[in-house]
Amino acid sequence: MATSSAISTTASAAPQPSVQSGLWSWLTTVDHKRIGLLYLYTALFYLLVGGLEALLIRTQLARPNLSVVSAEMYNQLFTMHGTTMVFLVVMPLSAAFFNYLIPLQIGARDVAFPRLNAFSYWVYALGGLFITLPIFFGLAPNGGWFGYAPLSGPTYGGGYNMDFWVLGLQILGISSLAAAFNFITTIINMRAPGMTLMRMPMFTWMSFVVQFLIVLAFPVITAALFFLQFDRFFGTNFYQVQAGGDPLLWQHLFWVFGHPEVYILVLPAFGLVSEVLPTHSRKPLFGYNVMAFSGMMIGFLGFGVWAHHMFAVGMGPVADSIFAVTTMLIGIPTGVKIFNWIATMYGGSLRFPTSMKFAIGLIAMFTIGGISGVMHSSPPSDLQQTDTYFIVAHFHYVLYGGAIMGIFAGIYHYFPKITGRLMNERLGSWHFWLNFIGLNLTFFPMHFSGMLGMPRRIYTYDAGQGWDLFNMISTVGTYLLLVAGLIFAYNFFSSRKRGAVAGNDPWGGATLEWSIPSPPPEYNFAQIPEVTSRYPMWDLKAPDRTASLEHVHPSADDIAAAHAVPVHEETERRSAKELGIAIPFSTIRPFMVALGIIIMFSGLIVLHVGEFPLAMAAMLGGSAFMVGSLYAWLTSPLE
Amino acid sequence: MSTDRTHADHAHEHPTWKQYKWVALWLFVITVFEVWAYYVPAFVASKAFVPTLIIMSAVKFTIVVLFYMHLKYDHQMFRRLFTGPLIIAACTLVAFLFLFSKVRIG
Amino acid sequence: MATVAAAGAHEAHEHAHYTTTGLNHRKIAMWTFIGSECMLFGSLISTYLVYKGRSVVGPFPHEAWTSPTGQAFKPILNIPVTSASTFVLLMSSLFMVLALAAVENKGKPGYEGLLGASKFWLAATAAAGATFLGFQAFEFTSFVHEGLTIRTNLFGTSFYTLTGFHGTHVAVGVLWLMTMLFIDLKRGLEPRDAINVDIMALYWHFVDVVWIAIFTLVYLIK
Amino acid sequence: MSTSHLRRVAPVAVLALVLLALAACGGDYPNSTFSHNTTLNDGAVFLWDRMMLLGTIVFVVVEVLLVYTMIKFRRREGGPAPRQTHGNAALEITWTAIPALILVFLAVPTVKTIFENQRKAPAESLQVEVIGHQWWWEFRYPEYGIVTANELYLPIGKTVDFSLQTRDVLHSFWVPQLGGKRDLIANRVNHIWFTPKATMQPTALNGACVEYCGSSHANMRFRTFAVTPAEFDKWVAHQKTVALGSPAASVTTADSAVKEKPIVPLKTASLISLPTSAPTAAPEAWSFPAERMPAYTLPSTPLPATKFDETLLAAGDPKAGRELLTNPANLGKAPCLTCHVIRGETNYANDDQAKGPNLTHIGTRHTFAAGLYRLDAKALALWIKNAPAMKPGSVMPTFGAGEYNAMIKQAVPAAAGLDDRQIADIVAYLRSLK
Ligand code: HEA
Ligand code: HEA
Ligand code: HEC
Ligand code: CUA
Ligand SMILES: [Cu+2]
Repeated sequence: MATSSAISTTASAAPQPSVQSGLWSWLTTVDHKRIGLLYLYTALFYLLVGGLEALLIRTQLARPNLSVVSAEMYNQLFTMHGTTMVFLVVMPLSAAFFNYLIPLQIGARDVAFPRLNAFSYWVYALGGLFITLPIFFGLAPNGGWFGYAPLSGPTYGGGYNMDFWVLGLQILGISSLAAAFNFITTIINMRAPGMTLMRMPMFTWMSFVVQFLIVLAFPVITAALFFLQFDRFFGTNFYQVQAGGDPLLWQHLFWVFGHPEVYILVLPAFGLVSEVLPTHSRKPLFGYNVMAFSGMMIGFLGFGVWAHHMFAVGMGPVADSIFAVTTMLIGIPTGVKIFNWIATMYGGSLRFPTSMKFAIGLIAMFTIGGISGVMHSSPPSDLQQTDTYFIVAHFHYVLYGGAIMGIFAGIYHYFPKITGRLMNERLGSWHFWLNFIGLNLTFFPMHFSGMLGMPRRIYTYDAGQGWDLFNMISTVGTYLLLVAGLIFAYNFFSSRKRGAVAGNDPWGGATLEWSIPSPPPEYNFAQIPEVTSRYPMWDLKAPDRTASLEHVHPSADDIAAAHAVPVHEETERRSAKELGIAIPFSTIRPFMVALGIIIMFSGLIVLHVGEFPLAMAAMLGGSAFMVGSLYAWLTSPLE
Repeated sequence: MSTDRTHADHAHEHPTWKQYKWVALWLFVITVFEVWAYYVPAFVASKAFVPTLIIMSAVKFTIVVLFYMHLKYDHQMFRRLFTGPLIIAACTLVAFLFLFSKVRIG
Repeated sequence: MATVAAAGAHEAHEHAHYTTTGLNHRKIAMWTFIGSECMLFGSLISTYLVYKGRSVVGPFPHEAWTSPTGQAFKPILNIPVTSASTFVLLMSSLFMVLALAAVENKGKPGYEGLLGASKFWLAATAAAGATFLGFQAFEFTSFVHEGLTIRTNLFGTSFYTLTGFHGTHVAVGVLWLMTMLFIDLKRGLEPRDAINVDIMALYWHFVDVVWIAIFTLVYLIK
Repeated sequence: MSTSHLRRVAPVAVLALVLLALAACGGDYPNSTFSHNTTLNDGAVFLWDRMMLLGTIVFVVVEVLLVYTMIKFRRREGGPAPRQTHGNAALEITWTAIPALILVFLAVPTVKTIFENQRKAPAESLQVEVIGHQWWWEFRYPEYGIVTANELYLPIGKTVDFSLQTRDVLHSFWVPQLGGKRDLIANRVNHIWFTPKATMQPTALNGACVEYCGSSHANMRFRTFAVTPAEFDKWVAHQKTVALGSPAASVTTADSAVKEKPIVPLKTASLISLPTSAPTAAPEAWSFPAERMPAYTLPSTPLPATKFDETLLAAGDPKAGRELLTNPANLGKAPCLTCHVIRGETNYANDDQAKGPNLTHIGTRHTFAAGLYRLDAKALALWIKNAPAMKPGSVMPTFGAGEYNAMIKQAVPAAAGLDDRQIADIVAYLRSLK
């Protein structure tokens, strides 16, 4: 088979079924790999949901003056589509990889706070239901994923729709923040001996940057949402225009969060691609230091550009100019990444399994989205673009062509590690090409319809405006994307059972996760490895190739302290008990704390319905349940 | 094991009662001065009022962080984890004041 | 988010494990959390300042106001009382460092007497925190009596929210302190527990420095 | 195998994109943002062209490099292991510096244009107040005391200074052919100004609300008529008058009858004072001639299934309609003038208080309901019968007897509603308001 690597030698037996199974084991697991899988499955499910929402949107817009869905339903659909894709699909898909990969890549047996990790997942899973289910009752949020006040406030956004949004995002924020503290600690403190920061795999690096973005951006939306929540539930005046409230306060707070958020969405994908490209080029990542640094720069600059979403609000020429220039600057570190990726491939020995196709697809497609992003950064011109389909084209090229393509690259690349089996390459190829064509068919025409005057967030448009053709093509493209998605789903599920057995290292990867069996044993590493370079597996398997690259041994002290052993390939699979490795106990408590939080928040909705006693019961009961479970959690031993 | 080692690593560097005392005294004195300033109309009216107060509270902020939170003596990782966000937060705050300064209320 | 902090704070995987930096997991998480809190309070304080002077109706923080119906309102903020509560909170930070020193140095020479009395200092810190909360409760109730609620105007809205968030943080801190005191009373805190007190102290001091900023920006600057 | 895939697909894809691009350049695009009708838009198009050029260069460089690399360096079985490199400072500095340089060429004209566009409007410009409502547009010409809705008249060659406000949520004002947009923000007054170039041909253009504002955001459109100065003057002279259909003698204002205060006091919006006496000689009614309306400005929104006995329309009696609207005895059935102003009639609200569009010269307009429907008898009749059925969420209530009002989930009781004949009369009256 064209894709199996020449250097993959260890032919291991078919993956053993996980010892633990059954619903209860999933509810109580604190194993970062199983939590990663939970994230993966849940987020893929929501990808289908968000995709179907998009499908309805596109069907409604296929031709002028259609009424496939009502105006009100359309507004709920696009709000939920945006919210779902951002908070329930791309962030959790990234989280799936954070969970699964970071400990493996840094040579750790788990994350720093395994139970907090389970908690993050359960808050996400339950919060996702909280915000998604209302659509079946026509009560889904309808104020846009940006929830601009005062439309999202009590005066103009009455009803329960936006209640679910405000509370839902608040809940999801808890999940992301908890996970971010966890991963920052994990990356700082649980790296294997010798794994210095500048030896970390690039995916871990980008994840590290992303965690800081989360830690700094989410509190801002938390505050903004608290204001909105207080306005809606307690009658405060933050965004109440009658009392002098300023709608721009919401906008600024939202985008101070919102812009870093888009890098939260794309940097993990960049990280994944930075793993895939070197592997299949058989060359180290070009300009590792600069790649790490540009990631940090993107993150840092990302906090100084938020008002480029607000050029139409009339901030005055000075502010417009400042934000225009800072926005343009972000193109520079991003460009560095693009060129370094190409340089990684240049002179390499390229092969093109599906993951590589998606990775290259990301470079090609993200560049288009990036360039249109730079086009928005010029305010006089952006005033013709903003809130039109040109913007929709931009962000789908960066989100679908960037984040989603990168994540697909990651899924194909790591599927054998996760399941022990390879995905079908033929179907993968079909998936890629349909996806690639569908993506361009769907989103490229939006550049035209946008510049030809079609506004965003409209459920209908009149005939004769010159937009019909472009909308039709977009809609056709979307159906192609659905077909591609279904092929992927089939491939995914069937390969899990019937795919070719992968072995430890099917691709010839350079990093630690390829040294252990697939799927990895629950303890990950039988012995914590000692790392001497960025490419430990290449050092081990193809030392002649990496001979010219940097190798410095870490201090003997550290290694002694950790009883580390040089990196080697682990071919045996034993139980943690046999090896004497302490494994954290499974526990239901993180789930219960998460449940308590959801009940507590639901109380607020009940309050809005006007059932005061029931609301109080839910809120107090929920908090009591949460505090009780938390206490039980904190007082029980970890392992 | 590492907990103990961590702890041992920097425990001897912790500030002592002598410093704690001085820090407390400074906090007290500055606070008294701040409140006193509030009651001097001429000072309140002067251009120096706001900057002076902000500087004084920044000094208080800094000495608590450096000594009570022993950031001055601790691992530099902590300093980075704190100052980075602090700077971003401060810049954002200043940007907000700038962006909202020219309000035109209808 | 308090939940997150608490959850993170009591769970560790580090005992008897190698850590890369030799630092404590939870302490790293706490500093990260504090960094995150900078952004939260930054947003709250920004909002207060942005809305300063933009209320459509009174009462106002520093100016008297007469409503269209002729009702007269005094300036709301009570500087003497708040100065006192500020002082109490500042002193609680001193008690906190002394509590930490007492736990860290338990049994060492020089720490036999009051300086080694961790229970006393923990109790004092908690008491000071509770006193601060008492002051705040007094402040809030008297403001409500004077005609300022969280719904009255932008000032009321942003003021109560900002100081309320801070007060909630203090309340969480007091609970944490009391839990620690309870443990101390039950089994006595040893130097090896110092890390736990240290982490709690970081939180406590941070809540204190936030108040330092609030006191100046909200109460003193007119 | 995969590269051959690529070789096969890439040209097709490129060809498709090129064709699409050609389609976009060649066709008839009434809302194109690439027009040169104002200097405001000249700036935007200039920047666009520059970005297009630079962007295309970057795009081509990246994609060509990428494709070249993919083809040149694909793996050959048995080939030597590639040379291992881990970076090259000179190269990396190059591809940091060149984009930086490119951006300078973008940033400089950008900043220049920003400051140019955001100067203060010349003092002698025509003032137009744009007031956004969920989901329609109010336009006021304070110099002339004109209040109108959903149809904006601009004199070619004269600078227009728009001041933008909203009565409720955020909206955004946009005429793609005339230049960039500006948001309408509560508690703020925003400005945008431009000059339709003297070389422009008189025409009608589409405009739209481009800030999401709730259920009928998609239905918040408007028409802009760029007319010659002479035509504009004619239009103004006529619009200043009370409607020809209404007897000027009965002009009163009934401000005192309205207790309710507007929720958001629009402090700067001009309160149009109503004329107290009839103009002696009413000027000729002028509005943009219907036959000159380009097709794209004529809405084709399908009418709802609401039943209406159309034979009644031809027989509609304007006098009876007027009686329904203006006789206080009918206020319960046809409370139109509590929400609408018809200058010259007894109004129960002034222009600042009215919830609906000013109907004074509704008979001269071409479209209604924010550009959603052509203003013909049938559409108007259906509208009065059941407006929310024609425009989701519309604030205009359902009046037709027995009609189900989807917004409040109730049917209008037969006795309280208007029957088809009455509606036909009202329509006739409204259409007479030239
Ligand atoms: C993954 C998400 C993602 C990413 C990575 C980006 C990246 C960028 N975005 Fe985008 N953006 C969004 C998601 C994203 N965006 C979303 C969701 C919205 C809409 C929100 C809403 O309203 O709902 C939005 C909206 C948006 C706007 C507001 C438009 C408007 O509403 O009017 C602007 C304005 O400046 C902008 C700019 C940019 C820029 C300059 C980049 C840059 O980071 C791009 C940098 C990349 C490149 C430039 C390409 C590679 C570089 C080279 C090959 C080097 C050479 C290049 C040059 C010299 C130009 N984006
Ligand atoms: C990551 C983010 C993301 C992604 C991936 C997408 C994907 C898509 N988006 Fe969207 N979109 C947004 C983020 C995203 N979007 C945001 C933020 C907005 C703004 C919302 C707002 O204005 O408030 C928006 C708005 C938006 C609009 C504008 C609506 C409007 O303004 O009125 C449109 C219109 O065409 C659209 C279309 C699409 C389409 C056709 C896809 C397609 O690519 C979807 C294709 C996917 C599928 C068809 C599913 C495929 C199925 C699978 C992969 C199977 C899953 C596998 C298993 C179960 C194992 N999106
Ligand atoms: C509760 C207030 C209210 C009442 C009462 C009311 N209207 Fe309206 N009317 C509106 C609003 C609001 C609109 C704008 C709706 C839109 O376009 O979304 C409107 C729009 C209209 C329009 C279209 C105007 C235009 O230029 O787009 C006509 C005609 C009209 N109303 C006629 C009537 C008649 C006739 C009556 C009485 C039988 C009436 N209205 C009663 C609120 C009201
Ligand atoms: Cu008004 Cu959209
Ligand atoms: Cu952005």
